[in-house]
Amino acid sequence: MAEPLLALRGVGAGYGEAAVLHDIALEVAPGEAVALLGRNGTGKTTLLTTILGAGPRLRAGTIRFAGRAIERLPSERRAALGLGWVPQERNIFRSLTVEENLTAVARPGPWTLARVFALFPRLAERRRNPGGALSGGEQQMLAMGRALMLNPRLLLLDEPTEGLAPVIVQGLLAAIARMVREEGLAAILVEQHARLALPVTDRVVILDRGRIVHAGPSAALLAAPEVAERHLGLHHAATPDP
Amino acid sequence: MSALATEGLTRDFGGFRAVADVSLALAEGARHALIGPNGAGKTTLVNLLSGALRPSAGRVLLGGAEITALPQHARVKRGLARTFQVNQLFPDLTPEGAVGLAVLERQGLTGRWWRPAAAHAAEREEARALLAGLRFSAAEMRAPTRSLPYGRQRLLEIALALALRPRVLLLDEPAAGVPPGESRAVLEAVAALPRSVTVLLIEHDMDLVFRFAERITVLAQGAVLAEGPPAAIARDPAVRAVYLGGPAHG
Amino acid sequence: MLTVLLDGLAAGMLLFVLSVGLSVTLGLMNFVNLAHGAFGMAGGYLCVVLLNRLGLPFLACLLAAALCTGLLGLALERLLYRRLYGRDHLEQVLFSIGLVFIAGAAVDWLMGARQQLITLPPWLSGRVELGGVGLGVYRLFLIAVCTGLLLALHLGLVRTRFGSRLRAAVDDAVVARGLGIPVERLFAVTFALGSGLAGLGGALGVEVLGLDPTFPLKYMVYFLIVVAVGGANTVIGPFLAAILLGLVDVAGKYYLPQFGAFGIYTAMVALLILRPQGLLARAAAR
Amino acid sequence: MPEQLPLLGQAAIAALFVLSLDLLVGYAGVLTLGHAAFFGLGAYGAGLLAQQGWGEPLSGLLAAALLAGLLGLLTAPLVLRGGDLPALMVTLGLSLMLGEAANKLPGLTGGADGLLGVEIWPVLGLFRFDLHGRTAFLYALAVLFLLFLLARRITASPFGLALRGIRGNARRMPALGTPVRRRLVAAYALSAAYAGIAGALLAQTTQFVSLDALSFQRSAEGLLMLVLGGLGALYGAMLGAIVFTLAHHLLSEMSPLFWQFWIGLALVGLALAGRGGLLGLGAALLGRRA
Amino acid sequence: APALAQGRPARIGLILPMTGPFASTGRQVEAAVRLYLRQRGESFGGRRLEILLRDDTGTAPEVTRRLAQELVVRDKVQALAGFGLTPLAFAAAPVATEAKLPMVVMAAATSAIVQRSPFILRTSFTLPQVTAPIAEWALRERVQTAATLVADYAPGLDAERVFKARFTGGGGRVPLELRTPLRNPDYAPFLQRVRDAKPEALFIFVPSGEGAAVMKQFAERGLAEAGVRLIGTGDVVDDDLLNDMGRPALGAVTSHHYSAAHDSPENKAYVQGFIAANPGMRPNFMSVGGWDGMQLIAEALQATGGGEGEALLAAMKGRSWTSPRGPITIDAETRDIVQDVYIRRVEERDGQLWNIEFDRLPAMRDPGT
Ligand SMILES: Nc1ncnc2c1ncn2[C@@H]1O[C@H](COP(=O)(O)OP(=O)(O)OP(=O)(O)O)[C@@H](O)[C@H]1O
Ligand SMILES: Nc1ncnc2c1ncn2[C@@H]1O[C@H](COP(=O)(O)OP(=O)(O)OP(=O)(O)O)[C@@H](O)[C@H]1O
Ligand SMILES: [Mg+2]
Ligand SMILES: [Mg+2]
Repeated sequence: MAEPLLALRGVGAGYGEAAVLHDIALEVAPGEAVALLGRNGTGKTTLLTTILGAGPRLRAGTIRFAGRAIERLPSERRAALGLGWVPQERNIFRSLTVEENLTAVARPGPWTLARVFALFPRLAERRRNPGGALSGGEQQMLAMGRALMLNPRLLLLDEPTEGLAPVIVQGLLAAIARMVREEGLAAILVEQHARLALPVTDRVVILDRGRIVHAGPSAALLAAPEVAERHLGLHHAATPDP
Repeated sequence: MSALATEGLTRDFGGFRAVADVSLALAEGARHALIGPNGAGKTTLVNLLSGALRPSAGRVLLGGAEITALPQHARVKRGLARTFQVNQLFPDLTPEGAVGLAVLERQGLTGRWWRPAAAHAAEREEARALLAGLRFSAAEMRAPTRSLPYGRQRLLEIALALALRPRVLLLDEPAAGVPPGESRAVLEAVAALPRSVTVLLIEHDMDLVFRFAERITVLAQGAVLAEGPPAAIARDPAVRAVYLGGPAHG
Repeated sequence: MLTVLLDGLAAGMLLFVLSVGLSVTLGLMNFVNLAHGAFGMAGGYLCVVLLNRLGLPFLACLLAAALCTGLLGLALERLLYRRLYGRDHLEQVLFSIGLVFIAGAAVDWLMGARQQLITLPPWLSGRVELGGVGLGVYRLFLIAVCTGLLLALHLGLVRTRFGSRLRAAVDDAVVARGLGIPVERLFAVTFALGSGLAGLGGALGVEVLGLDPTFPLKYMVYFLIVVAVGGANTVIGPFLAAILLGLVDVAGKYYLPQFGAFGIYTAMVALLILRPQGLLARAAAR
Repeated sequence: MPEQLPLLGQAAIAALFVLSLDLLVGYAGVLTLGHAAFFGLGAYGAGLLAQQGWGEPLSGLLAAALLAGLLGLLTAPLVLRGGDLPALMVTLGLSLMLGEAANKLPGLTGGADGLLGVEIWPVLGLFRFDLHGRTAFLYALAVLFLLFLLARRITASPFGLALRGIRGNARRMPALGTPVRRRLVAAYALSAAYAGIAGALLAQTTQFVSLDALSFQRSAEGLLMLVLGGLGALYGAMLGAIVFTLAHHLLSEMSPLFWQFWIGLALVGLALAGRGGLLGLGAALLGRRA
Repeated sequence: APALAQGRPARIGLILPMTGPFASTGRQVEAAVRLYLRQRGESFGGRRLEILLRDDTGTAPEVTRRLAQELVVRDKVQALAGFGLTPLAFAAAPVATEAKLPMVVMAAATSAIVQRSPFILRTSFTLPQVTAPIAEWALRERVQTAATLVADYAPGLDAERVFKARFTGGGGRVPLELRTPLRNPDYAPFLQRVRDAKPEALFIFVPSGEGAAVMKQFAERGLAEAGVRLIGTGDVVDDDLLNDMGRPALGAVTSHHYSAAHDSPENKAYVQGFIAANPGMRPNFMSVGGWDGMQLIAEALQATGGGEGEALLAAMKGRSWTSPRGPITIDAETRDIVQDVYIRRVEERDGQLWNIEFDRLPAMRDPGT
């Protein structure tokens, strides 16, 4: 089997003295989408930022990406190797306009300004607005578009649908599924709503208190709501909409 | 008489009209939802209602009295509280301290210079009880806010507003970032507030909206697109086209 | 009347040249570098030594002053400054004031406490008559240099991808790095640029302002005024601010000399109260 | 130690001045580069009062506090309009204007020569200001101590908590119903009154006032001492003032020409080493040992 | 108790601005003080002179006062000396009075200083003393209108007042009086005013160090071509900086009590010694204040056999000697200096610029206010 795009082995990480992640092993193949689920505060965001090297301190383990050990690289080098990131709190560059937010991070590839604007027409309308004066949902779109402008091989998506209107969510998830299927993009998708994440991903990983407690095909979890219930808590059923 | 009403409320940013001639009325005790596409002007409207922004035109009435010219803090004193779509918290204070501050403020004590805040035991106790009701653990109540996970911070955002015991409560996407189980519980708690409290909810999670709201207003491009009971809104083709998409909800 | 106008313009230009380095470090990088004047002083002393002791041509001295202080800035950035990015502004104040003290004492030890003076080459001294209005050649030279700098910086720094990447890095360094922006390199280059500009300003200023070890403290207030009134994220703003303040100052001294320095202070306070975010900032949303 | 009393007296005055800055900068989060305006106003107020024949020290302090507090009330709205940088520069501008005004009114202030003929009566009618600086020291120390207690009380009150809230997130506070501006104006006036008292103490203990009391250097040095000690803890303010004053004194005695070098080195080192100034550094060291 | 004092060193507390904007004043005075001890020996009247140097940074009166207090109380000095600026001297005056110690003002130049304490003596100069002669010289040169431009602080105002009084008293007219802020001095607009007013002469007083900037602007504005003559007190053409001012300074006529070019054997030795000990510096008018201050203290110690306090003070009053600047006396009554004041012109000699003296007003006192 070909080498996975991303491989974590025995990864432990945390902030200062506090350990948040323990002994994480995770692989993502090229063109594969993985859903990352878990209760509040179990370390989903920490896992993504550990992969990126942006924030938490790596305490143990190795991270390989695109055939290289990256755990010692500064995060901008990791990004340059093909990681695209949508941070949970969006972190739009406030003093840059919408367009500058996109062009500032751009790298050559299929995703261009025009294509991002086609995906999110609302952004095109507000292209000269300062990033700090966008609505919450517009910021979310911009964060997504910004990650795409890096033309990454692996997208790290931290709750990218939060605050988006339902039509947009449907469109975005469809677009992610399409990118994965048709353009060979890989993705790790953190979501609060399992019912949104599972249909568009191949595999699912559930974290609890910093450990992986479940890993398997998304379709299987979709079919076994009681498993999801056990790990994600009451009312968190993976049942699709009525 | 409406608990909160607007007349021809309008707000421009430069040449861009974010809120256009919105007239809205919330009945006393209403459980009202405000939905609409991203950038429709919902948050801007909340900012106008709460006094964080001044309208370019139009009026805001609270319990029949005009408050258009009142500053933000004075509106709070009259019973109008809000939460923020993007957390506005005190990173260095603990949840207990922050909610305690809100309680002290509600009682009009933050102008007092002499008696130590720590000596106001009743207020502190009230803060703890409120947080415990939102399932904060004792340890979480005493940790600096900055170290809490995002989901908890979202809850604290609501706790701060609840501590003000408002008569009208404006919630701007309170469930975003909170897992479905908890957000449902939170909204049930909000819905269970006494009927003297009027609630306006902004939310993109249609499950929550249709479960919670008795009446829904849809905003699009700054203007009211539709208003009515949930069932009617869910069927409205215009709303489906610009906002709901997909199969019908409700 | 016209002379006062031109003098004001020239004074403003000098103010701009002296401060533009700070609008790069403070305005663009958001680092409260009160040691800006120390780099200016370094440039000034370099210019004096090269000109008076080694007899190099004036333009070469200017260039050397800018280059050397730029390199000095780069070295200090790599060694010290970068440890203070993202820290509290007040800690940056503590740090950079410390540097000013060190620099002042070091220069005093090397060069003494006395005023340093230079003699301009003949082609830059004296005055010319333009349509009945006399103006010093050096002031015209300042106006020219300054206009060039302004255009170069505006087109080459602020309105480019370099500029937006820099502002992105300042807005949120962690996220900028996570999105592939080489924040450290960007900051190092920019800081070197800011220091180099300070050095150039210092060298250009010797002739008009003189130079002694108190230079960084003596003019700190003026640098800060220009950047504060001008606003962040632009060089046009500080430019306009400098010109405006130069005009007010000169006109005040000419027409109302009995009011001393009130003019410039009043102008600053009034401008800041009317436009707290800087001359060019759109009125804050309210 | 008794030979060092003049120095210690001035350290106590500096501590009071920095305490006033801490109330404003450390608690309310309002930056200022012009606090010397209040210090100087207090100094000239108390000085003029004494020069005009009323040399009673305690009432002089009170008058200075009122005068400076009033100026604080009047100027606060101008200062509180913008963000950090505008606040810094507006305060600076106002203090420079006041300094210039004092310079331009030699009839009242003595101009650049300073205010002469300041005669202060014995403290409480009992203790004359002596050459050894004993009375001056004890007097300044007592005032500092009382005002420190008061400041501690105020910062622990709901008002103090509200200030911390404003400093933490000024956008949230109005949504909690806090009249942010009114609180900040009160804090500003309070801090101004404190600074005025510090200035009056200086005028009374040196029986002389000069333009230096209003100078930018004084504002900047105060801020430096505050950051050196550590913000928002009152102790830090006093620690910073005392350490800076003593270090300045010792270094400049050992090396009158190049003491600035050593001070600069210490400042740079401290800024690089620690978060939270001396207080933070001390806490970190203690914490490591524990 | 001279017997007790015998043998113990006599300590002198020297308070000067060694850093800050007036540091060069402090450096000049200190250099002269050290030179004096090196050239004249360290023991006088059986006591070794010990100098305790303190930096007052030139701006903070309370620091000066505290330093004076400490020197008196802790270090038990026999005299205070130095004092670069008027307000700082004022602040220290009560300390001298209370401690009954001589206070030798070596630099500050406002008239009123010696009146602040019966223990103050001055070895520098007063601004009125050196200003009056240039006003009179200008009248003799048939200058009828003169503008004034002075730095806006006490010495500047002294100079302005005296010049105007003398000049108008002698029939001249002062059509324009300008005061420049001490900070932020861009002289261009002021000089433009002068140019537009077209007086026959411009009287200038600015603190030493600022002179060059004025000279340059004076030349750049073409005031000389417009027929304005530059006159002033010697501060403008500070000997230490004169060489670097270059051509614009040539021809400036000033009045002052000291020129490094003063033609006397005492001065030759002084200048040589000074330059040898302080390469790159040339002694200026501040330095002679330091030199003569030491002479005053040394002679008084010698005369009293190592006396202290009021005895020492008494021995200082009325003393006369030949200084590098020429003959001087410390008036017994006023404790102020009486000295010759010279009219000088900047000229080039051997590739260097000097203030060449060409006229002399003997035994000038402070003309008072
Ligand atoms: N900057 C930080 N400093 C200290 N602790 C932190 C920090 N950020 C997160 N933590 C802690 O790390 C743990 C994991 O947080 P993380 O944000 O990764 O969780 P999450 O699964 O993304 O939660 P959520 O669903 O709320 O986004 C939490 O206990 C949190 O308190
Ligand atoms: N200060 C401002 N300056 C310029 N435009 C602004 C400003 N604030 C908001 N806008 C614009 O106004 C529009 C409405 O914003 P608002 O935040 O009210 O939308 P919203 O309905 O809350 O959207 P969302 O559901 O995404 O939160 C947006 O297009 C936004 O870009
Ligand atoms: Mg998360
Ligand atoms: Mg919104």
